[in-house]
Amino acid sequence: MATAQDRAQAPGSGLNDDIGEAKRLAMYRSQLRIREAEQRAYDLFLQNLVKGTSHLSLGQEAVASGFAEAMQKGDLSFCTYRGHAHTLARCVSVEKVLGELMQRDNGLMRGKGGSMHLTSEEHGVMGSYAIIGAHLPIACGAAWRAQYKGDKDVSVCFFGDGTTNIGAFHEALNFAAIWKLPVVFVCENNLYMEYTPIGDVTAVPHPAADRAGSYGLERIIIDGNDADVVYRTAQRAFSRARAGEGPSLIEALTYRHSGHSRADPAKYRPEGELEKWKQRDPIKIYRERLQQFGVSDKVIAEIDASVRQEVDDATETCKAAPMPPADILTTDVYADGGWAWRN
Amino acid sequence: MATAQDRAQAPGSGLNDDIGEAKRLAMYRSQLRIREAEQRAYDLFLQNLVKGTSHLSLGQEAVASGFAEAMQKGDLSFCTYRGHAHTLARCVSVEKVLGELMQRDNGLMRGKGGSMHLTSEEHGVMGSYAIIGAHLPIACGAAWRAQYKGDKDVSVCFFGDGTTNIGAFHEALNFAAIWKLPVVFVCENNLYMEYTPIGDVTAVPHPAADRAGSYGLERIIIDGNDADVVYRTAQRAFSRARAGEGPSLIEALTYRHSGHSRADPAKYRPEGELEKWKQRDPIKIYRERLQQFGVSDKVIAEIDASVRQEVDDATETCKAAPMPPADILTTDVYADGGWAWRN
Amino acid sequence: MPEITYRDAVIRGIAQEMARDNDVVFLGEDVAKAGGVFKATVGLYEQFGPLRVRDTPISEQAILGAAMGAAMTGLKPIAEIMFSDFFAVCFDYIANEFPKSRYMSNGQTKCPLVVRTGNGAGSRFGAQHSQSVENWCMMIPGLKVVAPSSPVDVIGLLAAAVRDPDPVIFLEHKSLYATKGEVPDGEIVDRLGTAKIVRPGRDATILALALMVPRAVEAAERLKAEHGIDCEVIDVRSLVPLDTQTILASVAKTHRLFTVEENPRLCGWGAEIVSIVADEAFYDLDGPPVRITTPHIPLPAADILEDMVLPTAERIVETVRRSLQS
Amino acid sequence: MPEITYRDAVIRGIAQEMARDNDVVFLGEDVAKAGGVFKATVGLYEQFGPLRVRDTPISEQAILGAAMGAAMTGLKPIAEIMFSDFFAVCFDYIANEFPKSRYMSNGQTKCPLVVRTGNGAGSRFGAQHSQSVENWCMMIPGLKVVAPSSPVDVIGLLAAAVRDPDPVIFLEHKSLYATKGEVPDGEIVDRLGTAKIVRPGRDATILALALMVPRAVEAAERLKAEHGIDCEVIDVRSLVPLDTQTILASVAKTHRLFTVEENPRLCGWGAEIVSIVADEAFYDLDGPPVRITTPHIPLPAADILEDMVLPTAERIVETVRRSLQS
Ligand SMILES: Cc1ncc(C[n+]2csc(CCOP(=O)(O)OP(=O)(O)O)c2C)c(N)n1
Ligand SMILES: Cc1ncc(C[n+]2csc(CCOP(=O)(O)OP(=O)(O)O)c2C)c(N)n1
Ligand SMILES: [Mg+2]
Ligand SMILES: [Mg+2]
Repeated sequence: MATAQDRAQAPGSGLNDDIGEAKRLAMYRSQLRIREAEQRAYDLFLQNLVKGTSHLSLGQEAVASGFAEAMQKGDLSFCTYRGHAHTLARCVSVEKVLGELMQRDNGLMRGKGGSMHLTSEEHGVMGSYAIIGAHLPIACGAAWRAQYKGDKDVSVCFFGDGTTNIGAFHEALNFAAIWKLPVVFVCENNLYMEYTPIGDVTAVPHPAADRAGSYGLERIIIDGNDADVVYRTAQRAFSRARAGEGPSLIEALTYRHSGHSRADPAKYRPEGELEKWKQRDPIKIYRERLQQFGVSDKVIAEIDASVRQEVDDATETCKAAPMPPADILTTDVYADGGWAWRN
Repeated sequence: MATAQDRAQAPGSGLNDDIGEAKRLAMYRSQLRIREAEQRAYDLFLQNLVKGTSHLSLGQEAVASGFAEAMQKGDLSFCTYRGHAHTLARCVSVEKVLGELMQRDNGLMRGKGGSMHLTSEEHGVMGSYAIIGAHLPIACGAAWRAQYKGDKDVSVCFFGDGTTNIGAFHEALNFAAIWKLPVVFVCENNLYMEYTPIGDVTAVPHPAADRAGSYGLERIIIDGNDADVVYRTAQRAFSRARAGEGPSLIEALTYRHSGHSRADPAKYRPEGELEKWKQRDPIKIYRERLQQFGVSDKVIAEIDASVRQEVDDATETCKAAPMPPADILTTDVYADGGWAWRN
Repeated sequence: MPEITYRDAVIRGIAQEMARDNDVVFLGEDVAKAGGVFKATVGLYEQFGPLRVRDTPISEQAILGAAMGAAMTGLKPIAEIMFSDFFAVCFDYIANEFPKSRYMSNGQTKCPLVVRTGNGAGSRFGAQHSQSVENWCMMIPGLKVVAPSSPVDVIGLLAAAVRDPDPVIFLEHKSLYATKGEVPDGEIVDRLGTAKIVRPGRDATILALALMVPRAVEAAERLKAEHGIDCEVIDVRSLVPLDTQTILASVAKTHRLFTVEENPRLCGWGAEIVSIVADEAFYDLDGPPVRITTPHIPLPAADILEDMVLPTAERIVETVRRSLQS
Repeated sequence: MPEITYRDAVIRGIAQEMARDNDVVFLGEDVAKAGGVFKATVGLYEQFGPLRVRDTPISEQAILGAAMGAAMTGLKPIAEIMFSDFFAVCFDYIANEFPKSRYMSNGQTKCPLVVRTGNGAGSRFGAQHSQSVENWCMMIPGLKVVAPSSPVDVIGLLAAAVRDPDPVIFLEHKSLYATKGEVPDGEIVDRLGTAKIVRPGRDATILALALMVPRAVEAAERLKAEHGIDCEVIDVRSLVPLDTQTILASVAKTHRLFTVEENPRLCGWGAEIVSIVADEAFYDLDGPPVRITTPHIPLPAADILEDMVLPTAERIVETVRRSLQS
């Protein structure tokens, strides 16, 4: 968890006004949209309408929104199975996300990928990866392409605290560092790898930041529940990357309000932990931030209403959407559109 | 390479007399035995009598001998394909090693394993592993057994600088640290991963030591060409391990005089590098050390002669040894001694 | 006889062996305090304590490597890899280390361990959490490979695997965890390398594994009832060692062979057995041996799509009927 | 026509494609400045420079992951994995990432890359550096898998692989690097998915791949000269896509099938093709289809032992003769 000292290190206190109202309203809307869509996904799961598994980011919205807001067109997101938030934050429609979770034909991948593999290349969402660690090297590759082509886009790779203990993490970090790749690694430290407290299985208190030195990188720990802090940190890392100064590794401290995946009641939490973190709910923090900066309750209420409307509309559309048709079963295995492995 | 400061950090200067003559004579003999056996392996390769590949430790003898001398019966060695030295250092006969390299029936594994897989469990040599990084987790497992059983033996795992960039390194180090396993990881930094300078592919100057912090471990860099320094470092690490204080990671600076494997002329070396390191030849250093401590030239000459005799005798025995018989081809795939995968 | 679930059979099998032998230890991700993501190890931590039932980091290579090192030196570890798809991140141990160490060392190195894993489709998890990877293991010389279809087989084969002196890959089917079956009281120990005739018949032999076994049985009942075709259904259970005697004897009797596989089509265990039969029992066959498999595609997530790709009783009935009536 | 080695054909193939297309980049361990451990990439660094020909750390997952990320976003990477045995340390990319991303994303994600690797035995390297792993790849839906046997095929198939929009596993045989063959001047581009009849014949079909091709040809010559048996030898070349038309047509003509595989026995490509033929051409067969394989054991290091396990011309001759004369 963030010590007072760690927090002090975070760039920007959230009170000066380098961000501006438009960005702030966008980040508020973005976080709320994630919150409402994720909550809806959970409700639909209880109604047996969301199938398979799903991993919600309730409580972790500020990381997704803060980073997405700092990204430019062309910047690429690489997500995990816990990827709804990052997908929505890049402006993919709620309908397409819920449709995929409900395994309908209107889903982002027409039901072929499912909740753990959300992908929308037109929005820069280059896939959600369900094998822990796999996407860190992949993000390096995309960054290599940008470097090779002289493009200025950045690859941003999101993963959890538990992911820092798998081999691919280490290989990717070293690789990115020696090739000075424009990639930003974002560890969302939500204190748990599934049901096991991260401290039980990690040799250092800060699973990502305390390893930055192994790759010649700066140790960065931020408050992941404050979208302004996240946004400023992202901007700094992106500037470095675009300037050819190489990768960054950022550890954002946050917490998931829901269980690990849809069926997890999260009984392993120590008493009071959830409540404590809910006091630092990113939406709550950010609504107060807007108020501090003089945004009227009416403007906030309008955003709230319009987000709810989008989610409600998306829900209805998805409920009415058809199931995927049989004929897509064998399409797109190969680039020719089919699956023929023989003549 | 070792800075003056790094050297100063090394435990023991090699001049005080905590080691004693018996140990010193043993370490001298051990190093020379490796030197002569490896040189012979090379000569036999030129005569086309050593087949397959082989990876010599010429120039790296002090690491093997210093560690082996500090080991007790029951301590376990886990080696790489560059494992002749560590196998010989645990007192496996030269004949058995050369026999395996010559793929004869008198070889350590009767030719079934080859140069890269030397194993002699009765000597505590728990295998030589040819897939980079694989044996680090395996050494953890053996150490886990000792911990579980309350045994006091230590697992010692040798590997190269290049091995620090593969995922298994990271997983093993974290695992050993959190379980406080009695395992000692020894990185023989010989400056090269095959033909590529380690600095070209590694984000930190000291590939092992600069990563120790990622696992909550002490940063240890030693002169790997001085057997006394190696011995003292080993003892300290073994005591820690036996006392239940967990793993150590040691980076021993050294250099291989030969190419990476048998066919490599090592043209990638900068001019003068080999010569410079040959001035710090571990055998030369140690012969001088014996002399400093008043060991007579006669005693040294006797050791030299007896080592040469052992290697000469082993060579002749191996040359005369039969090839492995066809009937061992399918033995020992399974524990029942056979290979039946069906009834 | 009391009925228990396949999931509870896993717990009982592990507990039986841990109670019997102190050298049996168990490790994996979220297996101890949390009781496993499939709840198939609930209570073991409480029963056997933190030294014998251990949670690990997300480090599959460390899990299998540690299991191997412990096995080499005297323990009998059971390692869990949560989903069999994750074999791909620790495949070096499965393909290069466990199965080769004894041979390369000319018999010096032992490796008595069990890797348990959740295998197979049906949970709408998509392409990276639903695979049937039994052929990834069967193709590697030096392993043993087991896949039980019922609670009683889970216990008996798990006990046999733990007591076996070689590395055993133990594939539990995720879609079977909730299924029930009769299990006698007391210790249960089965034998690796034995197939089971679960339904005798005369007209055709149907081989199946794991989740495909109940489907093959259902198909056989319908083939009998609806088409008068009397199929012998064999639960292969153990891919290595493979009980070719039972299989060849059945084909010698029925003269027709069908295999029902969940793994994708190419190079599956069906291909291996068909090839053995085609070579060794060619003249026993009255018609082409036929494989019924999942098509050679990644698995889709959507329920409606996933249900289309796995072999069903319906597809088995149709395939057998058409082949025998043509 | 000029003769070049298989090794030089690799260099020429890569150079041809890199010269043609700036998006082709190449990475691997010791491949750039050192020219590769098999000297199969010598000169590429000098010719194409440090931005396009790159040395990597010993990080096989990073190599393949980076290749994939680059491929997804517009480059056409060629990645080298030094020995095919090391596929086991990066198998997640081969089994779970490359081949599934297009499907899971409903066609959004592309993955046009080539993984080159040194495959096969004969160098006395022992069990962890000698394997033939073509079946590890063939069994995974979504990959393409190629294994050339001659210099001209190396260039042509490598070019086809680089230009192919899908992930291609390109298996070079280590024991063929020093062999020579005629290669025409100028650009060479072949087609994936095409087998080659390298010796026509009427009495039996022998399928072979890579190092087994010259052995099968030698066996066929001896079978003809010594036993009057006229075999058709087909170089399968491409396991995926598989040219079943050429194979089935040959069996329809010869009525007998033999496969010669270097991979260990269980679940190899031989099993797959035998199963296809047994199913689809059962009534064309005049006798059992027979697989000639390496036994299902880890590979021994010693020359004398290694030479005993791989299929030889001698063993092919004996197997075919005995089968046809029984
Ligand atoms: C290689 C691999 N091992 C295990 C899993 C199972 N698994 C899925 S999520 C998860 C926990 C990941 O924790 P963390 O990285 O902290 O991410 P979070 O879920 O907290 O966002 C595990 C172990 C997996 N998907 N892949
Ligand atoms: C997974 C894997 N990748 C690559 C190789 C090929 N290889 C063998 S030795 C070696 C270099 C190892 O360098 P280092 O760890 O420094 O050990 P050294 O050889 O210097 O003792 C490489 C790349 C391998 N054996 N295994
Ligand atoms: Mg987490
Ligand atoms: Mg080295």
